[in-house]
Amino acid sequence: MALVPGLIKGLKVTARTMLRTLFGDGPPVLPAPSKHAHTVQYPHVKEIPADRARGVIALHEENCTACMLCARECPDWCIYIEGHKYLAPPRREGGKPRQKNALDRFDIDYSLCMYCGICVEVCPFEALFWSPEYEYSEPRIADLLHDKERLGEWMETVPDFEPYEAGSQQKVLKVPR
Amino acid sequence: MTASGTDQRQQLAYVAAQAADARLNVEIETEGMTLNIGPQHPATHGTLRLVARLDGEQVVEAEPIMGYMHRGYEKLAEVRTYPQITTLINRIDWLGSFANEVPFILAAEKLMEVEAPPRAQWIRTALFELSRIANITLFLGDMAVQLGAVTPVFMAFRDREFVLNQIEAATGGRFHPNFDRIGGLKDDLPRGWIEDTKQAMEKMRNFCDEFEELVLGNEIFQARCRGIGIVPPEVGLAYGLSGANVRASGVDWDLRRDGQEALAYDQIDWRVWTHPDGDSFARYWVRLQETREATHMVDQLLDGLPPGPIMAKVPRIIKVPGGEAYAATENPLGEMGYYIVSKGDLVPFRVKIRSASFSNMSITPWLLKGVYVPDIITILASLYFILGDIDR
Amino acid sequence: MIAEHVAFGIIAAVMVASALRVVTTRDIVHAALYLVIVLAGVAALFLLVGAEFTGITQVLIYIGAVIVLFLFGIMLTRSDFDQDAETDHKRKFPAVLTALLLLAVMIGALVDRFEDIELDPTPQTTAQVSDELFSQYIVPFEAVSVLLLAALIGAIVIARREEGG
Amino acid sequence: MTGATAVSGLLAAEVPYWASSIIKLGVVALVVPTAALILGYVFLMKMMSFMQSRLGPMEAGPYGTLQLLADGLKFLQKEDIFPDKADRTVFALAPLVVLISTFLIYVVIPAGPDAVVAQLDVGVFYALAVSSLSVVGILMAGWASANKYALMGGLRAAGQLIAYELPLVLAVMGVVIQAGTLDLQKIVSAQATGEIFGWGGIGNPFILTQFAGFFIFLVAVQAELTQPPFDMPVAESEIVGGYQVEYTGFRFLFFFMGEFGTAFAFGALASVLFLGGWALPWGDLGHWGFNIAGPVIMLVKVLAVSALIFWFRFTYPRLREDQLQRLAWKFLIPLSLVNIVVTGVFKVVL
Amino acid sequence: MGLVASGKAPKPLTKLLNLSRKYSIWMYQWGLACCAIEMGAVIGSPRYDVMRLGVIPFPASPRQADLVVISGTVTDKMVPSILRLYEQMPDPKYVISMGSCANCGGPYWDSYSVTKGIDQIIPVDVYVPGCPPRPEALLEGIVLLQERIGNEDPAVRWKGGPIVVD
Amino acid sequence: MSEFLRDYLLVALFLMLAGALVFGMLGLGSLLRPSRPQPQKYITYESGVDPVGLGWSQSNIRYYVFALLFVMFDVEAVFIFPWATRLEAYGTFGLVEMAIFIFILALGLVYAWRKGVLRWI
Amino acid sequence: MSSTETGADAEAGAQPDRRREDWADKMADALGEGCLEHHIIPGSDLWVRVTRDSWTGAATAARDRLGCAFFDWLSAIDWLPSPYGRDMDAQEDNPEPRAAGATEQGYAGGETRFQMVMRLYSVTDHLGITIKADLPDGDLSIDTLIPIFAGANWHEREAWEMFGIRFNGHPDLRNIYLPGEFEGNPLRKDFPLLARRVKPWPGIVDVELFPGEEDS
Amino acid sequence: MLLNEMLLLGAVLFCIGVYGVLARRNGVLVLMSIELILNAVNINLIAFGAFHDTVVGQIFALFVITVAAAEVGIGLAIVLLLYRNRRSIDLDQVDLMKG
Repeated sequence: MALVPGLIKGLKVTARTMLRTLFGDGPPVLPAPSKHAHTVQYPHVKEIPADRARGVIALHEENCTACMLCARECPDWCIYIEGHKYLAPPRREGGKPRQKNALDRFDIDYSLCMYCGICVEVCPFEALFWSPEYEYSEPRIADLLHDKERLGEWMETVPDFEPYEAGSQQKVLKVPR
Repeated sequence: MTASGTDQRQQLAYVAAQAADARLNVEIETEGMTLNIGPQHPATHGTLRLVARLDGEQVVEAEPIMGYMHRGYEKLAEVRTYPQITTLINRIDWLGSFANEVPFILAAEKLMEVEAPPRAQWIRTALFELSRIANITLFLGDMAVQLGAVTPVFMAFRDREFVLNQIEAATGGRFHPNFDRIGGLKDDLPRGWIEDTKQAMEKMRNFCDEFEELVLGNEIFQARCRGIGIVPPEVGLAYGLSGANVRASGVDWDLRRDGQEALAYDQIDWRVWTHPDGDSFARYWVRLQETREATHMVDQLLDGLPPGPIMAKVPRIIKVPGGEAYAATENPLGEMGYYIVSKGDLVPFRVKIRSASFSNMSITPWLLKGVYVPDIITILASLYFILGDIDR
Repeated sequence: MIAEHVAFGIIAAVMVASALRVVTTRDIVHAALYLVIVLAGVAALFLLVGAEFTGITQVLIYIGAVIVLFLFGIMLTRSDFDQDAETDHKRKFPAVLTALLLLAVMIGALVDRFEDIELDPTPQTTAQVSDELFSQYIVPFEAVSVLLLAALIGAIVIARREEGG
Repeated sequence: MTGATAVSGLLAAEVPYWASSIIKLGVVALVVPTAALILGYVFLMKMMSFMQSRLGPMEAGPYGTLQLLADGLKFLQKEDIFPDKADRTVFALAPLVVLISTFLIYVVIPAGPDAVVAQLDVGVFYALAVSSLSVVGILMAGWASANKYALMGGLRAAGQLIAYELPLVLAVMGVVIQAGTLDLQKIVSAQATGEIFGWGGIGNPFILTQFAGFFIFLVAVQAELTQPPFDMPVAESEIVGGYQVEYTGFRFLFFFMGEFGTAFAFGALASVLFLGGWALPWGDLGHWGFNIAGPVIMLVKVLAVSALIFWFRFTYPRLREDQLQRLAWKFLIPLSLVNIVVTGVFKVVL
Repeated sequence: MGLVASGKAPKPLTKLLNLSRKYSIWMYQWGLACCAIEMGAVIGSPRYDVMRLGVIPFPASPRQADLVVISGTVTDKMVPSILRLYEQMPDPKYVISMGSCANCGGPYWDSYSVTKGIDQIIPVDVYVPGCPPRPEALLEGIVLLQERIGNEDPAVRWKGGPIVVD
Repeated sequence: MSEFLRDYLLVALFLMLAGALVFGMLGLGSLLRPSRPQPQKYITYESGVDPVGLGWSQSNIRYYVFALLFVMFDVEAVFIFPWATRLEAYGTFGLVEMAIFIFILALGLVYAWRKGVLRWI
Repeated sequence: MSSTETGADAEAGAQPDRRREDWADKMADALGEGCLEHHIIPGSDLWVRVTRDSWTGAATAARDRLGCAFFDWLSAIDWLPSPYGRDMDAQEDNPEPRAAGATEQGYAGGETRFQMVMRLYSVTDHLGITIKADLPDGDLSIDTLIPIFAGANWHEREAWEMFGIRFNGHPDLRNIYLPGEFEGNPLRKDFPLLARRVKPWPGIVDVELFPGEEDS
Repeated sequence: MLLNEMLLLGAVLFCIGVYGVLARRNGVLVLMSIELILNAVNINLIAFGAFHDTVVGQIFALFVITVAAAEVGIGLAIVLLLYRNRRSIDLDQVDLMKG
């Protein structure tokens, strides 16, 4: 039976992987698997996801005008907005008081959200941003409904937009802070 | 959280499904032993159910029962706008996420008579191939684990992460990029991405070499796969098999080369792999070669990436003019196509989704007749299906 | 010596009880498992009188092989989960009668002939067995191989008949 | 030296039978679960993980050393389920039979000149006989679960175990011919004092002269443990664990313990039969020190053999039922028969 | 019988039991949809390697499982199976609902064939948001579950109650 | 009690030890574990659907044939063991004896092989 | 790798598509009266509408005369305008059904509400053809394609389940996706999505005009 | 233990076996009863061997075990054949004389 060559090659591959995990690529010194393994030991070490990663949606409340665009475009109907109008003091001295919208409620139901990013994209006022944060599991499903305070807190974790690859004609935008 | 009105319907559906189950069980009750594989079974990649009537260890008749993952895509597409559909259909073949979007966007572009700028086309093609790699890598590991080898699947997951990292860095989603837009792409590539991707491709080539030694060259693996589940080319085509499944039967047909869609495949140098045997081993072999080929393709695509805009002129609110169009691409699983009927609204009038796995799996009753129980696993694994792609 | 007697008593009691269950239980798999106990008891008895090699052989052949054969046979022939319906009472009575009669005769003969002779459990080594076997009993030993061959061929011929029919 | 003499005196002292029995019982009662733990941790958890470039358990105890203890304690708290259709008595007794088979092997395995539970004249024969008991347990489990997967798994397992029992037995025969005894202690000393074609520098570990036997033994052990590439009977991807499918809680853990305990026992058997056991070829075998060094030497050898077994396990896909039967009947058994004859010829001629 | 169930178990003992359950969670691989692949990554990818936390993905049968991660879309056709498999698991058992589909129906909230949330059928201990949640998010859910198991009162759990944290 | 029987008494004790371990652990477990009967808990597991048909059926005759072969060769092995221990004493004569014995049984294996019984399926 | 077909098609974009016209002619030739209409988008696609009776004939002809050995897919279209108004396109919350408007069919015409669509493909010529057939409203049935393309089996079961179209001669016309007791044919336009009608749409709130208009 | 104890035990087992052969109709059970009988014989052989202090008892017991193994092999094969032909292993139903 010509059983030998392929079987031994397989053994070689697994043994090589084990040695690499134990000793790394260098000469065998002390075994240090936690250094050489591919593992990121999650609760102790945390990897930072890519800047564009869609982890959670942050709300920059000052920019929101309660225009409802995001709520309308959301495929899951998981954004709930309530607002009211009020008269803001005039921008210039002696001008007319401006009519503005105040945000009473801005909830995103993360138990329903499909993380498509349409709301962020359609927002014309740069009020919604993606943050790569992902740690918000809850034992109660109701807690997955984030209100506007909670959404606002995510704002701190929003990374700056990255520059583009050569040959691009896109403009790099700025995150309002 | 959801409307409480659905609760009652829930109950009804529950009872109904149980009754259906029971009835089905009576229907297929026969003298021999009936073996249920699934709906929850490690071999079925999720929720396929296979009812096999056995004589000893031999299968007399096997019937796949699906629908355990049926989500009603074609209906949901009729009530969603085009951008909303783009993000929804990511989830049809959940492994080849970006690849799902492309044929839909292409079909919509056909109707709107716009074409994406070259840079967008090249990036599209590169991401398409990346998702192919991410997808097939898992197949390569998974088939090995179905055949009992535990290690390959870990290696597959390990190296797949490099590709997913790149997909995420570009699109923001590991699985569901929602990156393709009618007329172009959502965004351009971030700086440094090309370099990183090339490194990842190097790793993937390494991975392919490793798998050739660990799995493909293994005599036990060959003994399990060779001559098992042979698909003759004409039978395969009549059942609508596509992709690597027919290429493994010697049909030299690849929509990337032979299709007429606006992607950059005709501007790079690559080859279509075929294998004359048509058995499970051939399918594995072809997919492994295609993975390696795809890494070379990505390298070329990134090298030759033309500068320029990534979005054609498209109105902000998309209304697709009336008409019908079908666009299909060579997805990791096979031909995936969308037949869009539009009446000029915000939403399509009808979307027919031609998913590869549905047709690929329809051959199983034919293929499983007379095989032995352990070979069921080999054949199912080698046909490579994704439940979402079958049930939609 | 007391210990051996106690051990014998326990083993014998268990064996007789299990043997009775073998022939009376309705579930045939249970019968096979009771048979395991009887066979193990026999092996223990062999060890008790110093027949070491045969005792272990008893375990290897009977429990490790013959019982497996029985279990396969049962699993190949049982057609449903229900217990075997042995409703035929009319044969039980004569059977019991025969068995008891036989027992009475044998007990009579044994008690009559053999008195309380203490058995000396001198262990008999494998080497002794081997020497005896390969000198005195070499012909039966070779005959055994022919017997096994014949049984093997016979069983294969029988089992394979009408294969696929 | 006084300490050493004290120890030697202690070891040489005539311990009353009952006391030594209790000690031995206690030691083995500890050894079997510990062996299962060690093998489970070192190989199943760590070696497998390293082969897959990951770490394995890390959180339970330092480097996850307490993982399996946690598992054990957790399984104690799991509900005990008897399926409705199961044959309760048989279902409950099946793990016991498997575990008995495991425990009984340990009786004859020597770890030092006196560190053995019972030195039987038929040692290796006995070990093989009791190891075949587990087939009955597995068939019981498969049958009593009243579950298709379990029954298929049970039948497959039984078919496989008996098919590989033979090469196992026949492979040992070469060693027995060379050593001229069934007694494991004497086999150890035969290796320590033996010579290879007149050269006695390292004794005669039978792996050198009985390499074919060792190879067959290893393959057969792999199959007896139902490990890949011979794990068709418990194939997760088709019959979901085979005969164990309906077992919950500690009953399941008994199978697990049986599997790993047997792996350890077979590893020990392999090192006794082929690697020279607890002895080193350069020492005085009767020296009391071997009672302390012996177990350590044994442990090293057992771990080496197990590493080999588990290395195969984590590398190979599984053979199909027909292929593994073919391997046993058409390759291993004829090979081992030839091995017996060849060894016999050498023994008689030399 | 039932020392723990009666609630009379001494505190250190329950603490120890909690610890053992916390670090030994055998996870039934219940892949349903997209999330199944991310769950697969958690199990299979050396980068995440859930075995570190003591979550062992060995059992193929629910009989040996402690934890089931409902990862993905639950359809009405699937519901009876899920319920049955859940009930076939021996107590004490834990459920993590992974991803929007399992939490609430997610992208298919308006579909005619999708169940709107697994919590209508079986009790859920931890909800992990995401579509699909990245593997770290599931890890976070598992860590959260472990924390809660470590502090729970077994007597309540033994009677089928929810996790009660002291 | 003789040394010989003492050894086997130990074997018996080990047998009981296994039993004690099993029952002890299960007894300990019964103090700790919950018991919560649910209607579906006791249904046979079959990938989550109703168990179809009977729990088992006639299996392949092959199992039997292989078990039979096994029994025959097991018996053979039993005879080889004593021979192997004493081969030195028997010399060529013993070797020839056993060669004949093995040869005759190997005929059985060859017969089975030729008849195609060794093809599992 | 550049293929000649793609190049030719790119050129053919502007001109009449000779190869597809040739195919259409062949179909008309093979089916005669059965072939009703055809529609060609040059360089893109070909539609042929046949009568219900020539449905299997069209499949055979496409396979044998055009070389379409590859069975791509089969489905149906319900041409009824959605009676559920604009709530179906998720722009307004309007659960009231509206009166059905006039039906209008797509390429290659049509007369009835339900239309069968099938797509076949030639892996040697790399061309596809879409074949349509009308189904009369009173009798939603058509001959099965299984004898010609074995792969039609599941597609026909799907169409049966989704539209309620009966396939004469189909051996196993059962639900393929949904539980057996499911009522209705989901892909018919008059099948409502309940959840969508029950849940209040969060997109209606009277706050402001479209932003950006306030300053002007 | 005493010689006659052993012999008595053998006699009891023998009779139980005889009862099984006579009373049971299930072919496999009949074979099992025959095993009981053969084991009873073995007990006697071993007992007498020990009594006479010779290993011949063991050797004959070995031969009996061998014969028993062969007998079970053939017997079960016949039972299997009966089962295949008649779907039953009830020996009453397969009375060859009745045809």
